[in-house]
Amino acid sequence: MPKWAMVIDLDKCTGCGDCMAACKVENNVAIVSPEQAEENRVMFWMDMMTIYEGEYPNIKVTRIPKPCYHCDNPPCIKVCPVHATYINPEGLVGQIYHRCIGCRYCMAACPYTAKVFNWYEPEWADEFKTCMNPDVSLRMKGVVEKCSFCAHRLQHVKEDADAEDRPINDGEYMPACAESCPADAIFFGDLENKESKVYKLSRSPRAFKELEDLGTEPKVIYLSKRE
Amino acid sequence: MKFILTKIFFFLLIVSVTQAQELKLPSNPLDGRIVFEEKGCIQCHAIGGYGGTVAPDLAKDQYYGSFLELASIIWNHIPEMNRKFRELKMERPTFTGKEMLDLIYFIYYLRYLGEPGSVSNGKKLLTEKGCINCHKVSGKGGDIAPDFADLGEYSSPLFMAQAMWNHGPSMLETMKELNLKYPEISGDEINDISAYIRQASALTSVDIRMSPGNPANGKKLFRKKGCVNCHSVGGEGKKTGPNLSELDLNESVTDIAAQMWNHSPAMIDYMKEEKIKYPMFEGNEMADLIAYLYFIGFEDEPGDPVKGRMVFEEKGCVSCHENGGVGPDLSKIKPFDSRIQILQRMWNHAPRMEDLLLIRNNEWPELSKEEMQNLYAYLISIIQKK
Amino acid sequence: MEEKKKTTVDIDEALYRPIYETGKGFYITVGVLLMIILFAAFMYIRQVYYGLGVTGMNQPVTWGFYIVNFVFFIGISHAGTLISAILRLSKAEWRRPITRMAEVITAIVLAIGGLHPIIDLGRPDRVLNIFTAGRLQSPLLWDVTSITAYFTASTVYLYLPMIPDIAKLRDRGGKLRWFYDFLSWGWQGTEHQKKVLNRAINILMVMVIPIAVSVHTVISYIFSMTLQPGWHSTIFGPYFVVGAIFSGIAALLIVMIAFRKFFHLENYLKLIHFRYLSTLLLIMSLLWFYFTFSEYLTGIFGAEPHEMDVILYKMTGPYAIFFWGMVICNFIIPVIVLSFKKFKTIKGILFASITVVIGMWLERLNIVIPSLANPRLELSTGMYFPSLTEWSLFIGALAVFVLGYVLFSKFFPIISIWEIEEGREESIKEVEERVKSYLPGPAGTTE
Amino acid sequence: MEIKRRDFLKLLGSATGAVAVGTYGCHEIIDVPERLIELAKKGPGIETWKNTICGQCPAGCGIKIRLIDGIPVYLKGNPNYPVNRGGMCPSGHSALEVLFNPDRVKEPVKRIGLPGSGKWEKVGWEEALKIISGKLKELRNAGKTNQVAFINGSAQPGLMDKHISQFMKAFGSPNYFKLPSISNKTVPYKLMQGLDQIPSYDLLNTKYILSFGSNFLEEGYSPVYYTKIYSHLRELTGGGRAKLIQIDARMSLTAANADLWVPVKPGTYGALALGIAYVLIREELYDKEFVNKYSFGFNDWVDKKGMTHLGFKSNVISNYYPEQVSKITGVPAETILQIARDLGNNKPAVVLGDEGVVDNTNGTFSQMAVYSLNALLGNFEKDGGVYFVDDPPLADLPEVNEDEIAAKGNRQTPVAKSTDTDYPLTDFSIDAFTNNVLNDKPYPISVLFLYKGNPLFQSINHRDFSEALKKIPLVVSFDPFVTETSEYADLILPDHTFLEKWDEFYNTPSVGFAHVGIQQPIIDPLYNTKNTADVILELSNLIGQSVATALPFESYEKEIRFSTEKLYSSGEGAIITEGVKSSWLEYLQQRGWQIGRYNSFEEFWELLVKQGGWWNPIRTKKDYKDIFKTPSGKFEFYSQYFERVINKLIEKIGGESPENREKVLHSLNIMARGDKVFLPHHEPVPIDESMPLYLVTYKLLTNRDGQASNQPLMQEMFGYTVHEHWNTWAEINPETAQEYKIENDQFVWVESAIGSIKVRARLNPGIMKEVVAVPFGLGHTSYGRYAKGYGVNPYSILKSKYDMINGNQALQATKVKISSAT
Amino acid sequence: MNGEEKKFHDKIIYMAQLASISFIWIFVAGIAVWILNLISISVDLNDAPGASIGISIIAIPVFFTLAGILTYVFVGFHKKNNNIKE
Repeated sequence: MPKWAMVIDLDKCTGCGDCMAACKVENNVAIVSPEQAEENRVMFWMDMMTIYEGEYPNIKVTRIPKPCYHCDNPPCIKVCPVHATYINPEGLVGQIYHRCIGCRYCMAACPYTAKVFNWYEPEWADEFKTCMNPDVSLRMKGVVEKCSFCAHRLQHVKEDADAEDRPINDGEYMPACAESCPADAIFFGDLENKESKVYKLSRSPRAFKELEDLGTEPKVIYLSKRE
Repeated sequence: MKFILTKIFFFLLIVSVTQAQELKLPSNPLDGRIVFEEKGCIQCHAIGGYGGTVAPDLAKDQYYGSFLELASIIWNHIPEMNRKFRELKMERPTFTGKEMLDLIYFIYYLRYLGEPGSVSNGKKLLTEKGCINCHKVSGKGGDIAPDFADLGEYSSPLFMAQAMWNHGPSMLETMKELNLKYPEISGDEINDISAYIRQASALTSVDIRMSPGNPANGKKLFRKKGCVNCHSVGGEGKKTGPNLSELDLNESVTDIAAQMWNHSPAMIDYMKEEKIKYPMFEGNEMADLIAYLYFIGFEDEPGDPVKGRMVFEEKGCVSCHENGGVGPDLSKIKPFDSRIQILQRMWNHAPRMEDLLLIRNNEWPELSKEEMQNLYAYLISIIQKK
Repeated sequence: MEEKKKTTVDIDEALYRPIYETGKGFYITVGVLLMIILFAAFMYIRQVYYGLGVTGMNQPVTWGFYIVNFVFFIGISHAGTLISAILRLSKAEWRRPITRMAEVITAIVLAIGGLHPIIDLGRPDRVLNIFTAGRLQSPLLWDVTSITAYFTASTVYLYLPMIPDIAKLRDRGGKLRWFYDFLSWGWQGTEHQKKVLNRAINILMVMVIPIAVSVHTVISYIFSMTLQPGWHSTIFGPYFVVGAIFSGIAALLIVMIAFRKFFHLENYLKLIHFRYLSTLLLIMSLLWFYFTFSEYLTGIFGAEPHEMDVILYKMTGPYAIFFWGMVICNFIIPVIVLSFKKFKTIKGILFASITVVIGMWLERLNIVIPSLANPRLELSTGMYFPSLTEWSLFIGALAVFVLGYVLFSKFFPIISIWEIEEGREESIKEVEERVKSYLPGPAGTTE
Repeated sequence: MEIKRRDFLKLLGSATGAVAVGTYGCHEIIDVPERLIELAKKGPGIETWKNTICGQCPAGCGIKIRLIDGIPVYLKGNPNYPVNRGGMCPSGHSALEVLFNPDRVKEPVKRIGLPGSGKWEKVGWEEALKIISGKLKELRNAGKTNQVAFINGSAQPGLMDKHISQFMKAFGSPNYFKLPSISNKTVPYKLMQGLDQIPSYDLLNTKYILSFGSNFLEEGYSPVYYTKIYSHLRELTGGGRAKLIQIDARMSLTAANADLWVPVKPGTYGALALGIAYVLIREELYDKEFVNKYSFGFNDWVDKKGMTHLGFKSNVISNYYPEQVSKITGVPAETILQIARDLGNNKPAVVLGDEGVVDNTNGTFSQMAVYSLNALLGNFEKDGGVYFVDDPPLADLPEVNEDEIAAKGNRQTPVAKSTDTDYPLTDFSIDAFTNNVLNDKPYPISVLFLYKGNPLFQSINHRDFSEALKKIPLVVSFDPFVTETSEYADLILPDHTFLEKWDEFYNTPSVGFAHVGIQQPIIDPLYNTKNTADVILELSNLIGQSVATALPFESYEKEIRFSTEKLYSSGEGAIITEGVKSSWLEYLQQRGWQIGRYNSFEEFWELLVKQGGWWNPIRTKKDYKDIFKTPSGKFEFYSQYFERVINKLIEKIGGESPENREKVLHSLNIMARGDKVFLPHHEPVPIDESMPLYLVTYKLLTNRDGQASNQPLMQEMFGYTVHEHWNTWAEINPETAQEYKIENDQFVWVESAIGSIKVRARLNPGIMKEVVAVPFGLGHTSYGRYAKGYGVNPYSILKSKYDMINGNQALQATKVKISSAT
Repeated sequence: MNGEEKKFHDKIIYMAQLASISFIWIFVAGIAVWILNLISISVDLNDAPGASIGISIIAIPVFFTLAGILTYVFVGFHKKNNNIKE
């Protein structure tokens, strides 16, 4: 059984924000109104953290793209009262929007603040509704949503692979962010496959995970010589 | 009590100050080799072909002059050296006083070690100089003196020089009997001859070599062997023989040995007249003595503090090192423990000084030997004033 | 049979009066409360219609007033059952006039508190999902279970001791006879019935104390089961229980003083009751301080960076005013007021109790929000400003509580009449015997 | 209803299932577009991919559009397109929001109210074209063809540029201008090297990149191209990795990724560059061979008349020693020394200069100073150096047979050229244009065409430019949206958005190889719009005569075909396909082979359209004589060309005399005198000393030219780095903020001599203490529901200052003060 | 209120009381069934069933005890009542 994981090379990442945009377009993530945005209710499945270090003028800036970390031991699924968030055998942590009751316990429990909530009904201009990605269901008000590692793409890839009776190739299943990263800083693949790029990079001495000591075992691994 | 303590303090201070005037003779100048390698000098400067090619080879039979002359050479090429350091991404070494001293001794000492001799020339020389008339080499030659082939121990030039010195009186006698001309030889010739003998000798396995001389020990020998009774060095000693300070003895060991050889007939005669015992050398003594003689040239002549002040002003030192300039006020710095510190401190502060000069569009102040001497005298005077 | 009852009742006529006499004040109070509640209901319906966006919650601060109030109300609920059960169990005779009041607080406030998580839901229409697809592993469902159990137990515990009084009301006749008839469960006051009732109450007393303690522990689990700094703490269980009892006593005192004033119960609720209870309050205040101190001491001593972020946010950051307000309200004021006899008047006690209730609410606020507002990762700290919706639902909840109390006192005596009677008739003798039994007997007797 | 885990997985995971869930899930709550429901009912749609070129910015990245049943739903980078190689930038991803934007102009309209009133009346295409062609014919008959002006707001070189230029030439007007004018920025290269082109830098082979204000990861000509290169550089970990040093007033995205950020005062980049040159010269780190053999004016030199002229070296040595430079720039002397030494000791090293350097009144000289460092390092035509890319072998449009009227019109001075002595080296100065239009100098403008861009919003002198627009009797805009500028238009003939139209682009400036990108319609036009190129063809046909013959094409698509025919016949390069690597291509080409086999042009064309482009990565190194087109045939530290220009200007106002020279230099804002004028030097920026802080405006990847403001995604992401959405903010150093008692997140007034704006303050240690930085992009007063009224436009408080030599807007020459606004 | 009516009234009241007692049982049983259902789901999904079972071990007996006490009281009251009447 594959174990899907993401490696983000922070040395290569410039922080251009394309992953954020790609994700929003691919996953039909709603754009909240400006007033809502002002109240910290924007929805980015892929967010960007900025860290400033040092004293002027010797400032170092690190920008860290932050998707859902798809922990192997996810604190969010432990607390969900209705099985609305789950981890599947391939390690993807999913969210079932039509089952979620909106208690936001998973958001409170997530140490990475990776989840977002539909505070209002998502709205689009009629024209924009035309170009929604049909592979991804639209969310409704009052439910929690988050990065799915573009799980719908996995389905397509699986179908293709099944049809051709072959295993999934390394790099065949790519979330939107990894696919379009201009810096080629995001890698995606199967951690169980020792040949995969992701496996090799995860063994790099530069590899680290956010808040590793919490024991959540995130499957998003960062590479950086800094830190 | 307090009075005594202050007295002791002042005594110590005076001792240290006077000590700063003179450099102690090294007991093993080759210690500097370690510094030379560890600090990475060897990566650019080769010694006789061993080492980097970026900078000049230090052992190509060059003479680097007295201490302050060496200091001036090093000082003047600091900017260029720094540039190379940056270009080659090397770390610029800094030195402690001890390291700097070792290094300087080492560089100075290099010439003493001499150059390898030429075998063919040696063979020719043996004939030319007439040695072959008495000594036998590879079965040819006279029978009067010992066969060189049995004397493998002469393979080292210095050992040979020592042996020659030691058998000088007896040889001189024999030669007078046979009415032979005393052969004058040069240092290179000793090298060549010993190289030839080494090759021709049957006993190549008994390859006896001498260790490079210990100048400090040499100084003791100079007194012990009685040289001081005739020769003076730096005003010390009798003036019967030549003043050794006035001779140019900054030559390789064999050159000095050759000079000794050449003047030995006159000396032997004089000694006979005055009934002085002819000094014999054994072991490493000859090497040590010659090393001492070699190091006589290391001392500088004293400079003129007044001219030094002029150098201090002309070269622009005054703009930074006085009246609250960027650099430290030199009249307030810690006095030198030893003379080497002038070079050590100048070396170590050079990059900062280089940067500041560059930033302010100033040139690097180059100092000639005389300027260096005078400057040194001036610095000592202002530092001692305190 | 009826006549016999009537004669004995007259002494405690003051306790029946509120049930049979309805003044203008009652209607005005109920009217005002209903309006508040209606407005709150309107705001809630609006929230359901538009979504949780109408509240002030936002992305890092995903929980706000609703969860704060949930914890707060459940905490208040400890007033009752726990206190009355402990007092009953320890046969403290002075308990007789106050147990019912305490129990009523529990029942009403528990119902209100229990509703708060549902108010907080983004999709209340899907609340039944917890029945079809619930996860008992989630601390939230532990809450559901334990609150249901506690609510059931405390309602039963309120109801059983009320049966004799309901029978009295039934026997007095008048309005709603069928209602009292139904509720009195055929109580005739026979010895057997008394025995059965006492036995049942005794079993309940024993049961209800662990349930009450566990409920608040479980509430604390909502927080301490997560990994969040400021929440992930083992001390939270007892800390919450202590806080709950603390706020419960304060709430009880407020209610007692209110009823004493409005129902003129000075004869029943004497200064001695307040003295005893306020001493208990003082002890709880000290205990609370001890727990708070330990909680923050461990945090500060360990100085884990994320933990420190939260602590600094509370102590020196935007929440400093709430944090230090909490310390003043919960510790400094009650200790000063309750330690000196001079201040320990009814007014003083009322003041201290009100500050304690406010302080405990601030404590809940201090627990819930700063931890959420300080994400561990390098994101900006959040801030939370409750909207009108949250304020009106908060006030609505308080109004429901007052209304519930007013209505209860309209239908049932607020002081347990039969227990007072029992006290008068039997206790003096019983206590004398009991006290004798505590004391060492004549030499040589062994038992 | 027992749902087991595996069941939900199926529901969530499967594509068809997801659609079902999606529609199920939201059916009850929101009304899903009918079309989507239909689609969902039909089951999975038919997925197709089409390649085209992104039109969000002039970078020209290749994109792949995913279409489901013919409706575009997603787009990603074209992995084979050489510029971006599958990479994208955020604004590229919101391209569909352009296509489906609800605020598009859906048919040609005529303004009936005052400008800005938003009152428009429908007008058919025919009628609109009749109005325009009528007016054009009238002008032509009157021999006033020069009264027509055309402003093209796209900086991307492509066929459209040639197309318009062909039309204007045939019509007989010299007034064709491009607004973000590349030619303005090439002036320094023209002066020193004689080439009118933006250079490319071989960053991949370099070891040390010294970037003067060049925010190439964010504001560069192609950020994605540079991001790819940057990430490649980072891959080479360890000693071999190139170092990036960013010199900038604020911590831009590039600076954030640099190994070292060196804050410098705005307007002093040139001085810093010369300070570095000083160290290179003093430390003898420059390329002596190149400087001695192939440069002019390095040492003092004697001209034919026997006069000694100042050389670059003496000028630098005596005036730009680090202590002095440090005073000017605020950069510590030690830092200057260190950078210079690293630069000289890490060869090959390359020096870039842009944005901060050129966007100031002294931009030309600063850029010359920066560029002279490349000469000192001998970087031309070297691995890891500077080079210029050849144009691709595209067919030129047929030679224009100017008739008499046209020839006469073309001889007139362009209206955007100053009639005075200012702006001697520019094709288009918006300042000169505005002034000349307002003063009818040298002649009035009767018709103005506006294509792409939004000059009013993007330029700094809003008031005068809008007055000028008002003055022109007929303004025709081709905007697909109503922008601030097209508010003033009399007619809007909506263009297709770039996903609906044909176009051809080539050679994005500074990208290091020749390439051609084909933009093709991926969906039929949604509304009654027309490709402007086709409209121009129609217009030329309507005007007839020689104008019609100059553009003998049925449609623009045919024209593109025509131009690519030479691409096919030249046999150079290759259509981008998988696996075409430059090394392989070179291998083949060296042996006389061509990659790809096409039996006919038709086949070539089909593949070209399908793949989206063509490129030629091979470039033979050129001789120095081919790249130095200067009077001396060498790289000129001392610009003889500039000397000639100045002398010409002096001639123009009455011949050589000290007064006239003084007058010319004064009008060009040059403070230096003597030989220094023609040497790279630091020209102090005339700033308002009464104000304490510099205002620096900068552009963000999400909205590089303010044109993405009508896309909600980009509005939301606008300040993603600081979590600021739909809003403008001001970056302030915490120490400065403390001085002015300003706290993070509070509102402040940023006030210049021109006006003031209210923005939220964001304290940021990554900015100079003397600087306030406000991002450009928001603050629209028009441009649709998503743009209007959000944020502020910092350009509105910029002083109307220009680089008087090349006409570039001086975006960093304004000083401001800040005060709390709460 | 005559005897007949009173008897009828008492009967109704008694039935209502019985109903309420049964309701308590239904409620309690419902909770038990619900909890068991959740346990079965968690066992099915292998989603930490231990925790669920732990909770249920405490929760179910508590509810049953409560219901038991109520029934005990009710039954206790009525038993003696009947005796007196007879």
